[in-house]
Amino acid sequence: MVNPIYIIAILLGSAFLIGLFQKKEKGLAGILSVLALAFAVFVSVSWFIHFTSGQQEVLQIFTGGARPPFAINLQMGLEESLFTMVINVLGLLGFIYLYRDFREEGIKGSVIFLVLMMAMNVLIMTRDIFNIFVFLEVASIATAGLLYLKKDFRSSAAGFKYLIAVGVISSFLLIGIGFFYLHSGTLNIDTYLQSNPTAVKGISMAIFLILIAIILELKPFPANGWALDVYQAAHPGISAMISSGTATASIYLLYKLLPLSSNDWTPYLIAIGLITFVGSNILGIAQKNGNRLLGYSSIGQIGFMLTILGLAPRLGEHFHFIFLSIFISHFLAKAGLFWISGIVQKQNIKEWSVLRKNSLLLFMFGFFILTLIGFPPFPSFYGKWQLIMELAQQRFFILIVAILAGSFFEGLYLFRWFGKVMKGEEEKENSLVIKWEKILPPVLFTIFAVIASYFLNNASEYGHSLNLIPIYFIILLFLLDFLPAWIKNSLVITAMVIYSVRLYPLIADDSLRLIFAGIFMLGGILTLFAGYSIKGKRAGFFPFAVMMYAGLMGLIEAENLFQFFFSWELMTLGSYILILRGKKSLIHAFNYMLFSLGGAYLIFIGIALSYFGHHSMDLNILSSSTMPGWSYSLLAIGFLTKTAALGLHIWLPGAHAEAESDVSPMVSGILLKGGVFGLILLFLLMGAEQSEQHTLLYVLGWLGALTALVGNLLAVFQEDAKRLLAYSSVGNLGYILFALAFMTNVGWLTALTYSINHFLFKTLLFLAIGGVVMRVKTHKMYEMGGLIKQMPWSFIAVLIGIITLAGIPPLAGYAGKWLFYNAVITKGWYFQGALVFFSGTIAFLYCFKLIYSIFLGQPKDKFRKVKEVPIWYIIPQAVLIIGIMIFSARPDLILKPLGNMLAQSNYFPTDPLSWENVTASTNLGYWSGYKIMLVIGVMFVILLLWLMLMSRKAQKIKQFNIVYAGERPFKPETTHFSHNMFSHYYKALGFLSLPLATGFWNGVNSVTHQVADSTRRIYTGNGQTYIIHILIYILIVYMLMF
Amino acid sequence: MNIFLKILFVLLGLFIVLNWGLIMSGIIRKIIARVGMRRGIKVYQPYINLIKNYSLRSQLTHGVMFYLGPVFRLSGGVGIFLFMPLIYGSEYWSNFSFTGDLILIAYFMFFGMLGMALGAGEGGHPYSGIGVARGLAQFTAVEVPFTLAIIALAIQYKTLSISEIVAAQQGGIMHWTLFTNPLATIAAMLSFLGAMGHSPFNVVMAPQENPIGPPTEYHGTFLGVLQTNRAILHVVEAVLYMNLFFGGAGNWGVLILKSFLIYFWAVFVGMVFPRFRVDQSIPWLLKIPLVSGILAIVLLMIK
Amino acid sequence: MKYLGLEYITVIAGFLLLIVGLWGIISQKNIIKMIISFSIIDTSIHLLLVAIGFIRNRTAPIIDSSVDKLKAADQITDPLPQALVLTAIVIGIGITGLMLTYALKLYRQNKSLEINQYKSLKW
Amino acid sequence: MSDKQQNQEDKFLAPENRKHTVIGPEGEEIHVDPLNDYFCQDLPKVEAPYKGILEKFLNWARAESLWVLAFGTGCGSIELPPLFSPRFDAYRFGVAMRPTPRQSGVLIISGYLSVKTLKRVIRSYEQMQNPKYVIALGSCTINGGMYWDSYNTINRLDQYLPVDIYIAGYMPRPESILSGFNKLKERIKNGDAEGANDYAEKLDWYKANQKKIIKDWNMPSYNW
Amino acid sequence: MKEIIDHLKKRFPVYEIGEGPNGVILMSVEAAKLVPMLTSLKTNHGYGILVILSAVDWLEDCKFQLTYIINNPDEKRDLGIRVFIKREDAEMESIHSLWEHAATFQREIKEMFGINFPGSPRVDEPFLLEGWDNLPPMRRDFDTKQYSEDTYFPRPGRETNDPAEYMKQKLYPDE
Repeated sequence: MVNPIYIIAILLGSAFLIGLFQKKEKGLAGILSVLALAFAVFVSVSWFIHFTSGQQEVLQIFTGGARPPFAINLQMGLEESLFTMVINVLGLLGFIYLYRDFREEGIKGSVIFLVLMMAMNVLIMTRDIFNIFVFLEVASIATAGLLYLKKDFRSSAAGFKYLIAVGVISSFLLIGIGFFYLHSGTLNIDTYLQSNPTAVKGISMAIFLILIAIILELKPFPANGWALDVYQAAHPGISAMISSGTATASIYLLYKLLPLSSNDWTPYLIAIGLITFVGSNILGIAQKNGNRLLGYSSIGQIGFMLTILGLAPRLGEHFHFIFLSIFISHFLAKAGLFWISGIVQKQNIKEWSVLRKNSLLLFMFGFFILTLIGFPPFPSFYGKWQLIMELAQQRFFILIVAILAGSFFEGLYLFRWFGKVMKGEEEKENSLVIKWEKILPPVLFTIFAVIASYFLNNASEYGHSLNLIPIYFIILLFLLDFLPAWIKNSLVITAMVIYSVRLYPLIADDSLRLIFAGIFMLGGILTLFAGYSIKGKRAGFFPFAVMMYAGLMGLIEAENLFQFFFSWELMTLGSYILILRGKKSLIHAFNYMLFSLGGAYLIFIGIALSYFGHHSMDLNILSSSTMPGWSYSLLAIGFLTKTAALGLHIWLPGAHAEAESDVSPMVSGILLKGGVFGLILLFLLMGAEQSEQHTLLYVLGWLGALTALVGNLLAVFQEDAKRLLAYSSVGNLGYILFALAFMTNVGWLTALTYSINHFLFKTLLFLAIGGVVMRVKTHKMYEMGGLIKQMPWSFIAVLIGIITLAGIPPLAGYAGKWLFYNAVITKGWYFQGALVFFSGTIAFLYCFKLIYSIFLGQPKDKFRKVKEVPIWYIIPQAVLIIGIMIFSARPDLILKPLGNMLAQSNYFPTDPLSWENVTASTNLGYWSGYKIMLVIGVMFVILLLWLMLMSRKAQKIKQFNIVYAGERPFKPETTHFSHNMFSHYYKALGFLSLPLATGFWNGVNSVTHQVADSTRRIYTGNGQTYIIHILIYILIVYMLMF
Repeated sequence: MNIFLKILFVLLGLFIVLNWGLIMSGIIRKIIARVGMRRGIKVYQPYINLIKNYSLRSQLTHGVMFYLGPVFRLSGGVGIFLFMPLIYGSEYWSNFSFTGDLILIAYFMFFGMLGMALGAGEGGHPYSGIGVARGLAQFTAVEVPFTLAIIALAIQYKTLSISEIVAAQQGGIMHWTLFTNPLATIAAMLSFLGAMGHSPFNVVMAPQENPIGPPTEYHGTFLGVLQTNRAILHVVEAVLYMNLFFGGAGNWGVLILKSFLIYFWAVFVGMVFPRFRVDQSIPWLLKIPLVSGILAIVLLMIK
Repeated sequence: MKYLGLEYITVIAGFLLLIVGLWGIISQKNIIKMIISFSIIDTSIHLLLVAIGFIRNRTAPIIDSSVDKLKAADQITDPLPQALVLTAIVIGIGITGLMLTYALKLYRQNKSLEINQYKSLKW
Repeated sequence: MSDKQQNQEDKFLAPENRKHTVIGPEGEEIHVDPLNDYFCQDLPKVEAPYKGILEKFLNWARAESLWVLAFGTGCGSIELPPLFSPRFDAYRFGVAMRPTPRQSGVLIISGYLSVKTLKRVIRSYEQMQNPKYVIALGSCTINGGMYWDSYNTINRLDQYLPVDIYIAGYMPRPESILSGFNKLKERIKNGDAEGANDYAEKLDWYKANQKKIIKDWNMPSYNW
Repeated sequence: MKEIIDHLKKRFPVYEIGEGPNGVILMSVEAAKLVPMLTSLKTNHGYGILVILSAVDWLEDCKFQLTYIINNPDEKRDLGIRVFIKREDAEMESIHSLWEHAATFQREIKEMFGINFPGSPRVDEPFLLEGWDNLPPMRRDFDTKQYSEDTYFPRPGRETNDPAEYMKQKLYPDE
């Protein structure tokens, strides 16, 4: 093994050597630097391999030929090798990234860079306190020197502020070191620790100064204005070094120095970290500048790591895993993002949409953003999960809330950024100049992150239980993205069929899961069929579609809460990107993500609360939660964000309406059932009929009823066809929630019937309307009209869809209504029930508006030649119609086994529904779908034949041959009665549809932004203010501590 | 029972109901005329109108759905008839009520409405759309008190089967829902006003300002079908209310008398009150009828 | 304590200077004055460090003819703080130099030495 | 159609009825000829009556159920509402008002007809279904009445529509109108009131007369 | 009143000043000066209302007369201003910029007399007549009786009497 001292020697040596070079030898200088850095990487990697392959013995390096008290010693252990390795890899890649910029500057850059790298290596390895001071200063000088190279006066100002601030901080460090020496007589950490630290008096002040100085180097909120300016001003390549490199060194330094203190720093570290995490993430919300935003995020992440450091004693054996996963995510993602920022060279995040020009860069950008936020299967997800669960086990619920709040705010601004990159306004004139050395480092870091994910997944406590096949398939799809869409579509459909076949035996005897699996898989396959109509590559669609379906299937398959949450997040992520693909869906996808994120974190907390006191992650720990009220409520609210209950519904209409034609049915007909499945799972585990959560269920019941009312009422007043359907989904999900809250056999049967029906008709309607919208290229219903002649198939599909939706016999919707009445009366929730039935009748209004405005009335000139929707839309529609017909004629085929399942299992033992052939009956009433269908069918045919006989000679006339008081219609646009069709209804009941929820969330939004915007004004930009912040910070921590 | 015999009785019942519907509307028109000190139409005038409409020589059609609209409408009317038990205790006159209960009828009413709305919609006339929009809007409010009344009945009789509800009301006039549950009856009978579409709830048709509402474009045979349906539907709806609130009927005579009186209630109110706009009728229906429906349920819950 | 020892004077002076320096760095708007204040802080810390290593009645830790090499450990003051001071001075000079370079660059770019003028990066 | 006539039609063609091109959703050009695309171009056919007793029965039914289109063309329309008042009570004769021509069988021309009104009257008449009847009130419809020399009021209605019954008077009282209804019933029962078939048969003649004075017809020949 | 007339006399070439029924002051002015005069009357003298704009066909003089009656609501006084324009290709400056509703009057006059008002809104659209392609019917050289006879199929055998003569004969046959 090469002695690690050579890292320092080589780096420093080459720096000096290069210093001797002339300017024109800069090429040579570059090669020499790369070689030196590569050597450093080699040494640290070899040591890391050495230690990971079982070696435990720590290498002590003695310089100056003397033992520690008399000379400085370095140490190389597992931790040191790991950290030097990541820093050296970062250094090597960072240098390659900066290579061209350095060449322009001559040799200076390389020299300073090598010195910086050397300083960071020493900081990690050294065991001498004064050495720490020296090399911290060296690192600062090198950083300032690198800043100096940029010819921008803002960068110079930032550099000066940085120097002043770091100077003051290091002064305190030096004073601390001085007094440390005065009291302990040594400067060596190990020596001090081996002596009896507690016996030494007066030393606590010295250690306080040392530690607070190191903490200040880590830029705690709010004493961090100087650092933010640096992040913003510096060359992104250098910012990457500061954010990932220097911060890594500093945090390891803190880790190393913490044992010095006899005081318990943990609460202070936790507090400092959390304040930094939450505070700087809140301030990030108001940021528009990309680099500065990354700075805020960086600081937030470091704060998070500080918290974890503070929690180290409590986390025990899990500490290393948690810390590592968070650290590695931050390290890779932040460096990668800064590097991408350097390629983009845009300040305002709005202008980042230029990234879309390069799909690789776009992919990496998304990858890093998601890594930062901690979505599965990215590394930090595992760490966060572990951390929250450990905290829950130790009842640190406040901490959980704070951490998740911080993560939420971080997710907020990162997703907004992501959205703007994906869908923001196109930059015309700018094109991306991409050089190989700029793109190589982020690519490598992406690969590292994938590898890290793999290892962390294996290392995590529950990771091995995950089913990773879909993930591999997603990765495969990413690699195959260059293929034409139809090949990929076939591939995905085949895969889903195979997966369904594989899955079937596993859940065959669980009707509940079987039904939802059927909805997810069958629905998925059907909606994917529509995708055949799209030509070209459809880049980036299929991986995320599969991701969504994988998530949904994961929910079904989940055996423990970790799998469940993993799948939940996967589904959210996939669907978010699918929604984001729509043309105008930027803000809607963002809203969706915010609510989903918030909901997911509530679920997270709920799971954590339930986990308390248990030792396994089994699903059924929910049934024995120690604080059932809290955990069930949180879980329910979390699921309700996905099912868009009243108050949490505002994301849904836009998201569903603006998504692509074949994505709308996916997210509406299918995805929403994910939330329903969550609720069902929760309610099942809550303990069925013996449930003691009466209040919760009662509230949920009312919530469901009100959601149904408001959703349907709002749908009535829509002019946008897809938005109308989306609001209708809100209403229908309200029914389902209401029926679920009954917690009775019939209630659940109702809910399941509704789920099946909603899947059938809403997928059908969204496919049909989506096809129409695709053809006519507008969402506005009043712009369409009279399309029945051009699109008879779509008309039939919509007709069947709305008859089912409205619950008119003989189609399947009536099954739901009938069960509903029985359930309501059995349960005794009469008024809620009446409200729900009222909303059911309101559904007629929008059903009529939908079919009338689009297919009937006056055809418009523009659409005289539109064609019927593609066959690929009609096939799934036909299948769904057949499904509806079968379910209508023989509801017993599905409802009977379901009822039996609900009755025979322990869920709901009383089964009031009995079947006699095809007739269902309860104590209250009876109903025979088959016979009704027969009677109505026969009657209808007879009457039709009769009328046809009577008016067989009828003259066919055209659109303007209508009675018009002796006049003729002016033009189709003014003759089509559609816009604001229900204005009279608005006059009567419009007060129920006031946008209170939107107003509330807008208020929350503006308050948050106001807080963020006014708080960030503490960073006045004046260097002296920053110094004052630092001094006050020290003072406050001191006063709190002593 | 033999299915053919059943069908025979169903057709016979349909015939009786259709004729009674036509005659009833003639009688009602006659009464209205006499109240207005007029001689009024001939009692058999509805028959003449029907014959005339069926015998028009030319017909127009706007398209398939225009054609299907009246079929849907008539299917709706006949369907409700088919699912309705007519005479209490008679297996012959209970039609196909074994296929479904009260809820089936309540929801099957929409079948005809929807078909009519679509047929009128294909006519392409804006007034049709306006009429349908008004009609549907008003109907949502009509349904609320009716739903509450149904729930009240279901609580009271612990069944949703119409036959059983009728059975529970046998044994004297004081057993009628009218007296055992007056509040529910009030709610239902007030919503009946809205369902019948007489003044003050006739803005849907609005014969003066929107020529005749949804059926603006319908004529000849189509109109004949609609009139046939109307004759059947008025009787059948009255029979529904009769079964639910007025003790049902033990024979055809009682059925005819009761259905006439119930239908006359709507006509009577219509004679006295002027027309509501939709935005007035909805709040009205959501005041007294709604409150009495809620009170009916509350009282039952307290018991 | 009969009289104030040199080390105490040094320590007190050091702290006073530290406060003066911090005050200067906060209150002076001129960049050069801020750099001077920083130097004062630097100096104050050097003073403190030297004071820490001072042991009364001993000589400087320079091994020359005036010190018995064998008893050096008992005659000289603690050499380590002094070594630290030397290093710190070097680093301090480095930083001060860099600061002055920055000041020069800022002045060249913006013709101003007021720290208030450099607030374009904020919030 | 001669060139001159063609030119004249073009001159009075309403802007919204001119041929125009719109851009469809896929960017394709769609040529719209409103008269052809919005309106049915077919002409009415003569609908032969049934024979014998059936036709007699149907005619009786038609005669006993006269649905009048509520369309007042001139000052005579003020005489129509009293018809349905208790004093005259036209309902007892099976007469009723309908607001839509589709459902009405009788068109009452109640007074003078300016060219502008005539256009609407013809359109409404054509929208009624066979069989249909026209009753004309007052001297204005017979020979122009006091407007006999006006530049924009027609003189003889029967040149433009097949009139079944003229009721003289200026204006006729409700009693005379009732009597007119009875006369119409007689005509119908006798099978003489075949105005609709007459109109279909002699459509060219009627149309020529109509188009002579109504120059901006702006519709296909027959308004279904 | 006199002041206004004096004032107008000073500024505009008015002539034929006289008094009409109900105390309306009538005066004539050259067509070219009409609009400035109306503007002045409207802005300076409070004649804010255009009561009517009508035309007379002086066939014999080959002239059209346009009469603008304007009203001063404060003084409750009307002022009538006559303008004579030549009959061939008759054209007059539009005053719709002073009074928006003048456009309607002008549209009517355009249709009935054929006097053009360039720039007046919708002046070419039919006002009362649809599809009229003959002489403007209110021109005196348009023979309405002849037109009616040519166009509207007069019923043969119709007798036309002078109402005064006829009634006299019928009621007082002796005299």
